Amino acid sequence: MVKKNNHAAAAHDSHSHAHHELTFWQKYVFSLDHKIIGLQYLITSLIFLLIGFTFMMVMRWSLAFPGTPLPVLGRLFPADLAPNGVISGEFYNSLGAMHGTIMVFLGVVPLGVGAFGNYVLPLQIGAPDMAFPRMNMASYWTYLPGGLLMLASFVLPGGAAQSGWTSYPPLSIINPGQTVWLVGMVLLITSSLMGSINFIVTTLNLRAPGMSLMRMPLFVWSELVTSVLLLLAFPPLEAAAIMQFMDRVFHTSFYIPQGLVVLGMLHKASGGGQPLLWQHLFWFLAHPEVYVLLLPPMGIVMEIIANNTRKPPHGYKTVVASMCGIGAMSFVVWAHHMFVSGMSATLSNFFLVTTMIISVPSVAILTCMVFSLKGGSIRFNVPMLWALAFLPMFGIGGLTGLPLGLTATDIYLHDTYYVIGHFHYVVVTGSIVAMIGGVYYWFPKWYGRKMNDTLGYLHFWGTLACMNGVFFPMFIQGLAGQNRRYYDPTAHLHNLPTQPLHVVSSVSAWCLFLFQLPFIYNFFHSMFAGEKTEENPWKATTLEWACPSPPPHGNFEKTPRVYRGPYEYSLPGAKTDWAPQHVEAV
Amino acid sequence: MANEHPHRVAAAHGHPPPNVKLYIAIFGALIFLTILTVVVSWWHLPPAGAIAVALLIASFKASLVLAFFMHLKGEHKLIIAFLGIMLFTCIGFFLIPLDQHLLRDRTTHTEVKEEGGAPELPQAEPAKPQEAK
Amino acid sequence: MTTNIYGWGLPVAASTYARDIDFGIRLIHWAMFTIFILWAIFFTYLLIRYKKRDGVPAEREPEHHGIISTSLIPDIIVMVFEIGLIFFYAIPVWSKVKTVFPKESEANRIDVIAEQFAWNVHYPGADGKFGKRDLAKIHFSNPIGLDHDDPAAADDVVLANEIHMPIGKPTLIRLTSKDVIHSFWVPEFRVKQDAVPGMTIPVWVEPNRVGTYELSCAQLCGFAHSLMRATVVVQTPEDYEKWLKSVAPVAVASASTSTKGSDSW
Amino acid sequence: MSSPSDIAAWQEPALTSSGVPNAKLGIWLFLASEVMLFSTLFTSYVVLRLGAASWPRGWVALNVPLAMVNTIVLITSSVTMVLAYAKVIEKDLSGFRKYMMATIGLAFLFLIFKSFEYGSHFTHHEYPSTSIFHAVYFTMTGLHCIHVIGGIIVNTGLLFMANEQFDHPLFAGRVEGAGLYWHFVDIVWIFLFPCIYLI
Repeated sequence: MVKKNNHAAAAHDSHSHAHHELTFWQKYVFSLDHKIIGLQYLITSLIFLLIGFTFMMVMRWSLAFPGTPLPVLGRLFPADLAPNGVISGEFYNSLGAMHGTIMVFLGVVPLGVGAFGNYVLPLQIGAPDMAFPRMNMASYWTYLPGGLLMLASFVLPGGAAQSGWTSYPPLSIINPGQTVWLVGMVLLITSSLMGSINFIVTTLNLRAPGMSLMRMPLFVWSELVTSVLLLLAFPPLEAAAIMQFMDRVFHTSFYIPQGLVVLGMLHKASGGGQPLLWQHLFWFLAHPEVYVLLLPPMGIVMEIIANNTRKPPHGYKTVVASMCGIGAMSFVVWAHHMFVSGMSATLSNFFLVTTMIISVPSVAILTCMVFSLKGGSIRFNVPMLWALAFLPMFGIGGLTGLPLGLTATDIYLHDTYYVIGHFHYVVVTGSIVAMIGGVYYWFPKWYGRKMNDTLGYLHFWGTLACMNGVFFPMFIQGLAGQNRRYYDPTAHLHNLPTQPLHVVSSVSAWCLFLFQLPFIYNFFHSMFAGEKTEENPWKATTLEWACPSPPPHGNFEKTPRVYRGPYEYSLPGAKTDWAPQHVEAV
Repeated sequence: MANEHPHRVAAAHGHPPPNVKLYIAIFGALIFLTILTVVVSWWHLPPAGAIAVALLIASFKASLVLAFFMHLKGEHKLIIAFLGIMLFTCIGFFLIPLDQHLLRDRTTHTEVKEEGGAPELPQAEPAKPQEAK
Repeated sequence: MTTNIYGWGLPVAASTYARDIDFGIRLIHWAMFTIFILWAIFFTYLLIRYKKRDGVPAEREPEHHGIISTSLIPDIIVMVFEIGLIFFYAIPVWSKVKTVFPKESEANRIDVIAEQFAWNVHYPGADGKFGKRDLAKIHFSNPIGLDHDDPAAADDVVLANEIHMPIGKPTLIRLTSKDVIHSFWVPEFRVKQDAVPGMTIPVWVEPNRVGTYELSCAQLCGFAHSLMRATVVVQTPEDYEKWLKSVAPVAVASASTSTKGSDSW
Repeated sequence: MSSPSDIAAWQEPALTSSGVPNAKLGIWLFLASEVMLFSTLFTSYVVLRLGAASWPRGWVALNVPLAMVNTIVLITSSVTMVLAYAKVIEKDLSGFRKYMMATIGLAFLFLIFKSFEYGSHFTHHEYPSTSIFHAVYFTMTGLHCIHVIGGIIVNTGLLFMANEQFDHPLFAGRVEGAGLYWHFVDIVWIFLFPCIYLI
């Protein structure tokens, strides 16, 4: 172990010499440093979240006031997308497909894995960098073109994809614009695969001496499980995307059955394919993907709660086991997205049972989070508020999954606004809320400055209220039988009574945007002019606070040695109420 | 293949020790099995039998390559464990064909030239065995 | 009319199994509501009780080393509730709706052929036999390609966007699609089933309330997805017979005219 | 920034926390994802075959003798690859070169045979769009060919790298990793051959 320290120290020396030779491009653009790459991911994914959100704000106009011209912006769109400023069905479908794709693949996953994982994970295990820095850089530089290609599809011939983010064939094979989406997806999948290999190897191989697996912070565990999910779940989608690409470009018929008659014309493909095959392969990825969206935020919440209750969280091992259990189970539940798809009704019963089983570890994690509050000395600072908001909001999201996971009630609720409400409660008020908390929590680490608290409180309360205003009405609409993916809900009689709720949702969504402005200002202002903080402003125990903020290249001046578990707060006999992992005597 | 003697140093650095004689023997076995599987296919067995024999031989060949060329035999248990996790996730790959099999009565094979009329209602017979208690 | 059957809650229930599905939805929502309120009270109590106070340190729990901890207690409650739901509710109701079908001889039979962006409904007519459908014969005047040379097709009725069903008798529907995936969704019947091209999927429903309902497409099927709807008319058996006679093609009329006539009906 | 030498300190196998060198763990993880990729294609093959009205037996539609020769070519290249690795451990540069060149040459031979096969399909107007069988055949073998080309690039890179870095402590690990990948490509073919040609 002494040898190791020498190595790291030597490595660090060579760094400081190399430092001066780096150009701006090497340092900030094509950087190999996990911290810069993490920040690149952070800024890019936050921008993509904003873009995806903007698409939704446009769509919300069409939902609240169907058939009326979109004010101001409507005139800027080309006439074929929005004749007279009224959003057309094609344009609405494009916005919907791209909203889903951007939010999931370009926003939340890169934020949770690429940004937080890249920046925080190596620090928390005491590593000088990721295991494969070049691959790390390649991962970002495949992600960005993939994202830009997706955005560019709006102006490319054929327009953006308009078959939903799920891209069910045969619609996706008939519709224009899908090929660019597929190429973009292959780039994003490649990026994720490179990232996940890197995370797994880093976590398993680059831990500081003394950092056993059961001493790793829960955030690191969540990233490890997430990376395994990405690694094993993405290739099936890649294969499925290749087959869809073949169908579109080489006119094969993997997903096209015989005798398709499209708008009165016999489709030319030879036929013999299975449309349901895509759905199976897509959801084989996309269900583990849900946990990819969810696990890193859960890890972040555990970090923040442990830090701000000043006590070890309840049931560390339960949480670790539950995360692994979720990871394993998530591969055998996918077909609960397909109960009414024409899939075998007998097989549905199998997926019903596995779906109910996977709720067990999720409930266990949520319970551990709540029980962690018991006996604590709770500090209500800005990150803690976001972490606490995660609990009831994710609770609502999880509970409303129950009637969707049950085959019988899913017959009614499938593809209604109830589904939209459910997964937005999980992903937006759950994952995104927790990750914004993570931004406030680790901002001092990234920039050595704190974000403004007053703006933080304003951002928190405004966001929380507006998010509920957007998503809660969807449950009522779903129960009234309103379908998703309609650009004009008023075309159906049964949607009319709940139409006013669309106005509530839309107004809340636009207010939600306004409440993000203080955050954007706060983020960039604090980056340069925020209040300077000490090295460990939250008095936290994990290793990322054992190095300067922001950490220098190579992170630790001396490879830390780990003496205890990650959350030893209020340790009996210690002088302070936190006992850092790397300090031997406290 | 616990042949540790020739290259203990290599093993210590995490590299598996090579064993040339063994590689040649495996090579012979692989060639033999390749020829065998083609010879069996000349008998034109019915699909079920042909699939069973061909997959059995292919799996055996693949395990030879895995165990000896890829040195999975005696490999670090972390790698074995990870491959175990991967195999677990492959369960799903058996469920998708199972679904296709269960749906065989619902799949319509349309003749593009001349459609054979509305297909017979498929569920009349299978509905009963599928009945849940 | 609208005000009677649609509102902020579930729409009116108009099929025999609608009650079963409503029961599940209501039960789960009451359970969810109770769980959430109890949980929220506990959560709020913890936040107030354990707010940071000067001089009061956090209390560490006694160490425990296993995976099993007290946090699994809510899990056990959830598990019991879910097992009950699975075996006493979900599987029986699911089987009733999706796997056990009424006998063909006892049911009123129709074929529904979905296309972008319409629902074509094929009635077998008085002889109870469906005429052959031929892809090559598909034409804008013959959207399902009904083969008029087939004697069984002589009395067949093809309607667009209009389904009639008699009350008190199960209707057995064979669902298919000509182009992309659509979804057969009548909120009042609580039935939903995707129509997949290349597959013929059976759906059954026994209406038990006379009225005019709405069939919507519940699966994204293209730019006019939100305009894809049809009317479902549930009638008494007498009215239904009367209606069937009124749309039945006249025997002497040439087949193509009759189809056309019923189409634009 | 992180020059290879910094990270090299962490790639010494004895120094990684798990005891497995980074590169080796990484390549196995990569192979696991590749297994999932090809498993998906094999699953799709089974699904499509189950759902098809009819499916041609391989020997009717395809050239089995040529594919058998190709199988033997690929297996031989796997052996030469593992022998090249043995030469690295034995520190025999010329032996390494000999076997590595054989591996690359056999891979090219495989591609040449494959292109004859494709060519004869094209002259008979058989394309991926001809039938679902052809779609499966061209997609799966095509994707495999792309992997073969990837292997050729990696192995050629190692052949040139050997001029300067043959004695580098990480070189054996690199050859081992490339070997693992190459054997994986071989295994994929071992399954593709009977599945598409023989049953």
